[in-house]
Parts: sequence; structure tokens; C-alpha cells
Amino acid sequence: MLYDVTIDGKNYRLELNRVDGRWSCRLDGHDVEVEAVLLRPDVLSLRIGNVAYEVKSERIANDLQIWVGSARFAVELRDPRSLRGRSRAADDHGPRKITAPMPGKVVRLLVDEGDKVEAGGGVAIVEAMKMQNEIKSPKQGTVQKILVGEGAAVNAGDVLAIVE
Amino acid sequence: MLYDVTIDGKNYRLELNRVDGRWSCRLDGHDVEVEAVLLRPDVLSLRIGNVAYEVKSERIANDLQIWVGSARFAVELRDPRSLRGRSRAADDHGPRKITAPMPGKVVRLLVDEGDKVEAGGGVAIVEAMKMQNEIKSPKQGTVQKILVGEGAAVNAGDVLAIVE
Amino acid sequence: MFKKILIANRGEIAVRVLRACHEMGIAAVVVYSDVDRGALHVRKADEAYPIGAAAASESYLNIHKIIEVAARSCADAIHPGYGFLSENARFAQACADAGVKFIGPTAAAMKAMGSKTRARQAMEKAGIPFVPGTSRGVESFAEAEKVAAKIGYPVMLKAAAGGGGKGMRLVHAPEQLKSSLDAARSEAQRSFGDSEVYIEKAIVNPRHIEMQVLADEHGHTVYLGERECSLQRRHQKVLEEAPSPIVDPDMRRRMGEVAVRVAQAANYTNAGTVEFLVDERKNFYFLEMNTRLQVEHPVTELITGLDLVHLQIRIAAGEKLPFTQDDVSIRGHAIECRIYAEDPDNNYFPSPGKISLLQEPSGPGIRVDTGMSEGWNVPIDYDPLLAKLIGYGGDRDQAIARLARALDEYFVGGIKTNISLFRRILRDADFRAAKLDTGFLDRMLTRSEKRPVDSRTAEVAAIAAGLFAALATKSAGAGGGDVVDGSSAANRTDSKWKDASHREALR
Amino acid sequence: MFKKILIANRGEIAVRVLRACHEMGIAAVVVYSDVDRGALHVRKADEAYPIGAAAASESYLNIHKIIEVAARSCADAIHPGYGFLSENARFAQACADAGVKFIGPTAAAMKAMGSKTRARQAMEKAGIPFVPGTSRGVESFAEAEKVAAKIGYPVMLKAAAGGGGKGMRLVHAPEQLKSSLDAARSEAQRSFGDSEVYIEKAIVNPRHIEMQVLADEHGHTVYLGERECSLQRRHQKVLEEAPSPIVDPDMRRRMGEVAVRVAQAANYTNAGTVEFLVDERKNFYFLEMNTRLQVEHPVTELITGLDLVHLQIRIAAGEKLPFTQDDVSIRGHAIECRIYAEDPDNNYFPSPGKISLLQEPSGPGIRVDTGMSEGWNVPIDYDPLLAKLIGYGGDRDQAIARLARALDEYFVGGIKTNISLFRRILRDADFRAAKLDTGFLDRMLTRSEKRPVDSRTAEVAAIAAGLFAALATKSAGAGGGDVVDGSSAANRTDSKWKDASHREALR
Repeated sequence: MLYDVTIDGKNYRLELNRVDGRWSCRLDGHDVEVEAVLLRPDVLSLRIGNVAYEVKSERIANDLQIWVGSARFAVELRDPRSLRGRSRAADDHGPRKITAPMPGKVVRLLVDEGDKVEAGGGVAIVEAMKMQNEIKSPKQGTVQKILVGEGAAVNAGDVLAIVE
Repeated sequence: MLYDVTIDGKNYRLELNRVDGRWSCRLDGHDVEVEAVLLRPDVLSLRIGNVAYEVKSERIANDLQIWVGSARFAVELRDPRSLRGRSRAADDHGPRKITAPMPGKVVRLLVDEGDKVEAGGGVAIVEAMKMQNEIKSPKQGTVQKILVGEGAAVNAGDVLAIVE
Repeated sequence: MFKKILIANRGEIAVRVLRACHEMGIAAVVVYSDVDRGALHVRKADEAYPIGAAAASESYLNIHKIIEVAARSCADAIHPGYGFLSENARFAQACADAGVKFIGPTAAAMKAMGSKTRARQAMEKAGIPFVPGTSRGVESFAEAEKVAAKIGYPVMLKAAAGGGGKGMRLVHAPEQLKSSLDAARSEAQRSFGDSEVYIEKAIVNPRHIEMQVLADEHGHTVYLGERECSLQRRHQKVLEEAPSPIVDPDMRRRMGEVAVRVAQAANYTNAGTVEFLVDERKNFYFLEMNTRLQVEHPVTELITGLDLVHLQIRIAAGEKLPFTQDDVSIRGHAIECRIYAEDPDNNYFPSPGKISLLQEPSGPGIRVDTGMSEGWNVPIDYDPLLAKLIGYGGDRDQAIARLARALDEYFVGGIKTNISLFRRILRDADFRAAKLDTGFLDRMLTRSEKRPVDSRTAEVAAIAAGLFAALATKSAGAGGGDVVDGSSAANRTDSKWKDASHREALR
Repeated sequence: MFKKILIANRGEIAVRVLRACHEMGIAAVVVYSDVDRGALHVRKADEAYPIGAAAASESYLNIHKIIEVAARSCADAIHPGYGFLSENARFAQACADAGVKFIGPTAAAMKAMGSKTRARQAMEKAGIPFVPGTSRGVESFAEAEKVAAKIGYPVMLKAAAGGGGKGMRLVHAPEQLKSSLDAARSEAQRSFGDSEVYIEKAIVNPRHIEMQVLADEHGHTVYLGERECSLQRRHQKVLEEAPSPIVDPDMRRRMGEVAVRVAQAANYTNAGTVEFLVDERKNFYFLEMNTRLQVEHPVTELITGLDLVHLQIRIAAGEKLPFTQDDVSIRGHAIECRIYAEDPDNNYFPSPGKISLLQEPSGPGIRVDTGMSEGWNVPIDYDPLLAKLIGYGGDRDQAIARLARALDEYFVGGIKTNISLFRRILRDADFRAAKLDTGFLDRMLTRSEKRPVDSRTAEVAAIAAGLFAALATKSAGAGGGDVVDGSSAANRTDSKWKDASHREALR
């Protein structure tokens, strides 16, 4: 199996093959001595050489997170032969969707459509778990569209507004 | 759904039906007010009236065990409309299989074929987890057949001998 | 002794009280809102009653419904936990009226402590040391000017009915006083329906130290040592410890005796906490009294060897304190980390959701008081406290070492938590040197922590991500024990990985 | 201080030592046999080395392989845990020869204590109290007759090289002496390759009480209080507590001082335990010294506030004891339950297999030292100890109450464990009254416990079994949070269930 893996903006080419009932592993063209046991569906005990790692995997709002010990990595994994390569994160040009980072209730909108916002400027206040959380614009621009009203319940990932 | 349930030799007729998106429950013809949440595949939080129970389920060597709090029950569950009703435990008449209660190694046979044994008399010693465990005959009779040799590795449930 | 106690709370404190009930042979009745049916306190209860919608006002704050459940279940007593109705004098009174024992102080004692200015007036009579300032709301700007000039700037304006930082203003110079007073008043009016504001001398970078007291209904009051609660964010405590690194036996005795006087002046019974501000010269000033069990009570339990919830229940049942002040001794050091469902990498936004995997630490010196379990869906409707991790050691260094070890074992999958924040606090040089004040955490968090990206560990993550995917392909849902063994590849291994074994081992 | 420690063990003790290493900033190297790849000590390690087949002789008892891993991994020191090589003087010597520090006593001190008769001779010189009897093997039947007559029947015959009850015979009367002596000798020869047998006065229903000692390499030796270990089955400890209910401060001091003399007479260093038999009049007699960390060390840790593994490591690193005898104090009470993989309903047969579900207790006063995890396959090759549950309380009653609560929270699915045995012990009236001796458990187990079958709870089990099946049909593998709500059926409910709510709640 062949995977393209992206972590912190760095790309890795990973090759895993089943040979004689065992896996062989090549990372960016280098053989790696790896041996592993899947202890539970999301927990792997890994040995590389004789160094031991406990690795955990979790998905939060569709993002894959891999924990090596207590270090967390946001990981993108693609099969390079698959046509459905994931789209990369959009850059600062063009319209940007501002999404709710957690489920909650929109208690206040801080901008109107057509308003200018700074990068880091507040767009809405979403209340969750007894706390009011200011959702900020990731870029400078103009509020093109607001998709929620005050008092609306939102889920994580719901689009609140679009900044152009 | 209809179930025949046997616990400690007592039979229960249980009827569970889905009504208006909820379950209704009848036990031996009596309606029971039951409300439940499956918390993990083997853990159920049950309320009967307002009394709360945490119930766990486990299978050990094909036996279903249900724990209500810290009380354990060996449970047989059958669908009475199914043709494959489970055979009941054999009584003391006829040949009885003597099985290994756990995986281990047969370190010594205490009887030969043709020997007489008492109820509770030793048949074999199986070693597991650094302990020697005497496997006893559940009934008085004659050793009809011995199916393992000294030194053999056995799994839980393997037949060691048959007493007639 | 009571036969049945109703626990009018949820989360870890409901579980904590439930455990105490079971230890004492008392049946535990719980209540739950619509979103809490699968919560741990319901699972572990003897009886569980639904009391309404998720919004606390419809359920956990609804006095009528809770008193009704007490009557239906024939509970003898109600434990309110902390938060919700725990400091609500009307609730305490409603319990008394319904003939159910409220496990806490009387409604009268609660009321006496409920208003900061009223408490201050009462305490001044009892000779309790205060931060210099007014003991009642200022009537006019002119009075405020006079008082501020007398006690000296900087001064702090505070709402009499206040809490949580609302209606508070720090004033550095006379020319800011007018606008700050107006702002504090209108915020107090908006937040608490009461615009009364008073003035205190501002203590710059104070420590927040509180003293645990316990009073039975026969006139005996004792103090159980202090807790250091200076590590706060947004006026919310994050980490607490006992004893305080700056309190010596003499200061402890003096603070303790003041705390006992405070409690006695209010005819206080059951468990309570007297909060003090401590300035850089270790002067301490009475701040307020919390008339409930505190979140951070476990650190006191670990250093005194006492169980505060058992004692609360015994006191409420009319028993005498089973020990005297002389029997109370302090041994070792304990630190509590409040595990919140919030994202430390994204502005500490709350992070509700389903817990896909839970690995809790255990072993020497580690206590976990938790309200969560694997498979549980953390609701968005309540405060984000999931659990408390408490570390005990023979001294502060050992408590820190054990906590750091336990934090590395702690894993909550599927939602974000602030576990990594505690790793960072425990590594901090000032924290290790016990240089703590209420500004510590904000200062630490503004220093962006540039930890070197460990490229070796990232490579391990890349390999693991592939293995998880390959295993999911190979045997969907296979579960534990599936061996992916590449040891035969040993001979072909590049030397960079061999060298790594030794370098990396000393993590 | 050491940089890297190799842990030559498995199971809960390997995890216990590993945690101490991480707390002290020391890298932990583990070894594992073929069946232990997925074990908890391997998951948590910094480095892990396979050392061979499941049979201990091929792996955990293989001195050569373990020394080799120490060299390959550049470990500074080896912690042997208990069992396996922990009391093997050849192993301690092999470590010394390889330049790796053995965390424990010297080979010479181990050898001095290894033979019971040799130890007895040395200790008699030091004036240590013994059970009356011979300090060397009896040469002939005639000598045996003379000795037995002198000390008085009943007498106990014991193998000099013995342990685990092998080569032991209790002799009530002179006419049994000959056959018992012959039997003991041949059993000793078969079991230990040494037929030496000695005679002691038999103490009927003795208590087994042991004293923890700690000695640094600079001549300082202290005692840390006793442990009561009288609850045994098949000569195997099942439950231990500290302090002993029958030991008062004066007796503790006298036993402790004897234990220190024992250790000093053998030039003992590091942690060790001096075992005593105690008769009904509280006379205590030296039995033997265990030259290792004991399974039950946590109860001593909880009542003294010390960490014995940290101290072992510091002593081995050449540090002086950081406290004196006067600094050691005892507070509260601690009890340990050894959780074994064995079936209490079927003759305590071992029960290896896969753990399908694991719920561990936590909260106030509860410590779990564990070697298991959910999804792990318990191998058949080693002793059945899975974990230790330790309860602490201000007094013995509170420790028992907390343990009983924790046992109700503890669930190990997929294999049988002895958890229910502890529920029974903790309920036992004699246990609660602290009437303990080494015959206690056998007597308790022969009284078959007829608890009434609770028909109401059985009905709940029947309903739950159906719901599990119905849910599996409805949504295969749906996982958590699937609500099966029948509350609308409330009006149709038969009254027998309504009444039950109140009756049952007081469980």
C-alpha cells in the first residue's frame, strides 16, 4: 500500500507491504524497521528499532489526529493512486468560510453583511458550555454573507459567515 | 421480539416490542416500565420505574453472563420461534464429557481407561498460570475414554475424558 | 444516619458524592436532564429521576422539581454539590420547609455571606482583617474620590452582589475613577440587577489562598489548612494545591483562626471555605466565604487524610466532629488539575462531543475524580469540567513528578481537552519555583511556547497513520491483538533509525 | 542518578517500576516474552526488547539474555521487581560483573538470607527471637524425637531450602513423627534437591506479620511499620493491610528494632522485609527475610506517605536516606486486594483469556496498580496476578468502606476474576472485627455462603439479556448512546414494579 502523508506542511511518501505475513515499511525511500500491535481499534503499540511508542488515533470533526505518546499531530492521509485526493486548505485569496468550531448557540452577531473586518476581528459570539466564545475572521476583508441569525443553534463546522 | 430466558433453572418469557419509536416490555405477561441506554456495546444503563441498574454483558467460552451491578447471572437466551433451541444441560445419566475449564497443559493423568471414579474424584492435573489444577469427575462411573496424553496443550472446553 | 440522599447535581461532583453515599451504606438518588441520561452519575445511581430539559433553569436549577423528587423518592437529605443550587438560600429554605435535610449551612448563614458588603460589615465587627476600603457601597462619586484618596491608588471597584469578574474595575489614577465607577455600576446593574459598588485597595498580583473550615451543629469549628488557588484564567481556577508554598505553620495557624472566627460570626455549620487575598509581604485579607464544598476539596483531603464529603454528611446527620483541631495534621503535598473540555490550541473554545477513547491514569499518588466515560457524549449545555486529576507526593516536587507522569498516561479521544496546558504549567520554571500569583497563567499564555518540532516523532506519526489505515483495510473492525510485525526487515534497516533508538529513548 | 533503568519483569510490578522511572526522569527499558508483546509494560516503555519464548526459563528467568539487553540498551541499572530473578544471588552477581547496578541488596546479603537454617544461625548470634526449635537440619530420627519432646508438640517440620509450603509437615503427636519426617525429607529432596529438614514449635493459627525495612549504602537502616498478611490461600497471600490491627506503637517499635538488627546483621541494603510469626499472646518470632520489594508494598506507602520504589532507586544510586527513623510516621489504614485471573465459583481455577471490557475504580482513597488493559489477552504462562486494588482510609472501617465501593465499580469482562471473593471477605464479621490468622480464609471458604437468590435482580438480568439481543439485531455495532426508551409505557406498568422501586433502592 502506498500513502501520501502530510504533517505540519511536510509531505511523506509511505510504502507498506505485506511480505511473508509481515509488513515491510519504507518512508521517503528509506527502509524502516517497524513492528506493531493493534491493541484496540484506535491504539497501536509501535516499535521502531527497539524504541517503543504508544500511538493513538482520533477524529475530531473529520480531522485525523495522531498522538505519539503525548505529542499530537494533525495528519492528512491520501492514497496517491486514488482520484479523490483531498483538496488542500485554501489560501488567503478568495472568499473564506467562517465556521463554528463547536456546537452551540449564536448569541450575538458582531458584523453585518458588507462590513469590513480585520484579520482576527470578531464576527459572532457563540455560547457553549456556559462560556461565550468570540469567533474571529481568519483574514481581512468584507463580510459577503451571514448565514445564521442571533439565537440560532449551530453544529461544529456549520458556516456562520463568508468573508471575501 | 419474543425471547425465552433461563436463569438459575427458572424460565422467563420476555416480549420486547418497538412501539412509537420506544420499546415496550412484558415479562411473563406483566408489563414492565423499562427505559434503557446502551452506553457501550456491552454496557446498558437500565431504569425500571426509577430504580437504576448498570448492566454488563460478557461471554466466557460461549456462556452468556449478565451482571446486574455486582451480581452475576449465567443466562440462556432463546428465540422460541427459532428451530435451533439450545439443548439443555445433560443430566447425570449417560456418558459425561470432562472438559478443560481453562487453557493449559496436561501434566498428569490420574486415571486410566476402564478405571472407576467417584463423583469429585480427580481425573487429570492441568497446569496453567503456575498453578496445578485438579480436574474432577462430575459423576460416579467408569472412565470410558481418555482423549489427551500427558504433556498435551489443551484449550478451554477441550474434552479430556469421557465418564460413563 | 440518613438512609437515602438525593444528589442535586451532575458531572464529577455528583459521582464524588454518590461514592461517599455508597461507602457509608446510604442509597443515592440522582436527577438528570434530557441530555444527561447516559452520564456517569446516572449509571452509578440507585435511583434516577428525569427532571426536564437541558437548560439548567428547567432542570438542575429548578427548586420545585428537585424538592418533588426528594418527596417521591423518600430521600432524607439533599447534597447540592457545588454550583447550581449549592449557595442558593431559597433552596436551603425550601429543603427545610419540605422536611429534607440540606447538607450544607443554614439559609441564614448563606444569606449572611451572600452579599459581599453585608458580609464585610458583619466581619469587621468580629475583627477580621480586610483589604482597606469601604464596607458598604459608595453613595456618590465624591465619596468614592475621598475614599480612594485615603486608601491610595491603585484601587479596585467591586459589585456588592458580584462574582466572576463582573462589575469589577481596576483604577490606577484619580482621573480614571469617574468613568470606571459608571462602567462598574452599569455592569453590576446589568449582571446582578443591583448597581451597588464598593471600593478596595487594589492588591497587585495577589495570591489567592483559601482556608477550609468545618463546623458541626454543636458549636465546634475547625480549620483544615489552606489551598493555593492563584492559577486562574478568566477568573476561573485551573490548578490548585495544598499546602500553599508560602504558608508556614505560624501563618497557617493565624489564617486558620481568622477563618474559624469568620465561620463562628455567621453561625456557620458544615463545610465552608474562607477566601483570602495575600499580598507580597504575606499580609492576608478576608475576601469572601464560599458556603459550599469547593471543586478543589480533594487536595485538602489528601494532605489531611480526611474525607470531607463523609464529614459533611455526618455533620448534617447531627453527629459531632470526630476530632479536634489538635488532631488535624498536614502531611505531603497535593495538586489538582481541572480537566476541561476545551481546546488549548484554539483560544480555549469549548469542545463538547463524543468520547471515542478514554485512558485514565492510575497508580501511586494519583486520584481521578471523574464524570466522564468512554462512549459518552459531552453535552454543550453545562460547564466544561470533565474530571479532576489530583497528584499527591511526599513533597511538592514529588507531587509534580507524579502528576506529569499521570498526564502522559491520560488520553481523552474524540474531543479536545486542556491536558496539554497542564504539561506546560508543570514544566514552567516559575511554577516549579512556586512563584505564583493570579496573573501567572495569563503571563505564561502570552509567552508563545516555541517547542522545537520533533521531526523524528512526526515521522513516527506518519508511519502510524499509514498502519492504522492499512489495518482498517486488512481487517475491518478486527480489534485488539492484531500483530503487524516487520521484525524480519531488521537487516535492511537504514542506519539512521538504528542511531535513533538510543537518542530517542531519553525522552 | 541513573539515566536508564532496565526492568527485568512483567505485569503490574513492571508498570509500577516504569511509572517511578518516568516520575524521576529516567528512561525505562523493558523486556518481554513472545506472549507479552501487547502487555501494558511494553506499551508504556521507552524501549522494549523481545527476549524469547513464553516459558519463563527462556525469557524472564534467562540471566544471560537480560544482561545482554542491559548492555545493548546502555542501561545503568536493573530493577528486578518481585518473583523471577529478584532474589537470585547469581543474577545480582551477574549484574555487578557486567557493571550494571542491581537495584536491591548485594549477592552476599541475598545468600545470607537464602537458606532458612543458615539465616537462623546468623540471626541467633544477633539475638533475634525465634520460634523454639533447631537452627540446623536434624541429622536423625533420634535427634528429631529428642528435640520435639523438648520443645513440645505440636511441632512443624520445614525444609531448609523451602518455600510455598513444600516439604512442610505439622506433627501433632510423637507417633506421627517418623512418617512425617520421611515424607518431608523426600518432598524437600524432590522439590529443592536438598533433603535438609529442621524442626520448630508449631504456632497454631498464627498471624503472619512482616516489617518493612530500608537501608542505604551508608549504614543507615530504618523500619517503616508492619503489614498484616494473615489472609492466605494455598500459602499465597490474598489480602494485606497496614498497620496490623493488633500491633500498638510499643510492639511496632520492638518489632521494627528487631527487623533493623536482622538487616544490619546481614549487611543488608535497599528495601527488604522481615517476616514474623505472631502467636495469640502477641509474642513474635523471626521467620525469614525477603530480599526484594514485596507485592504488598503499596499499603506501607499509603500509611507512611513514602514511595518505596523511588527510594529503592535513590538508594541504589548511592544517595543517603532522606529521612531518619524519627521522621517516619503512620497515618490512617490501607488494605490491598490482589486481583487474580481465577474463578472463585470453580475451585479458583486459573482463567486466562481476552479482556473484553475493563472498568477500573477510581476516586477518593483508591489506588489501582495494574498490568492489564482492555483488549489484552491474559496469557496462561505466568502467575495469575492481574492488578492490585488498594484502599486507604482515615481508619480501618473507612478503608474497608472505600474498598467495598471500589470493588462494586471494578469490572473485568471476558475472564473470571476473584473480585467477588473480596466482597465476601469485606462483609465477613470476623474480618470486620479484625480477627485474622493464617487459617481464616480456609475456614471462611469451607462455610458455603448461602446468599438468598434475589429474584427481582434475576428478572432485571432477564430483561437486560433480551435488550442486549434486541439492540444487536436492531443496529449491529451501533455503540454508545443508543436509547431504548420505554417511559411512555409508564401508565400500563404493573404495580409490583412500582413497589419494587422503593424496596430495591436500598441495596
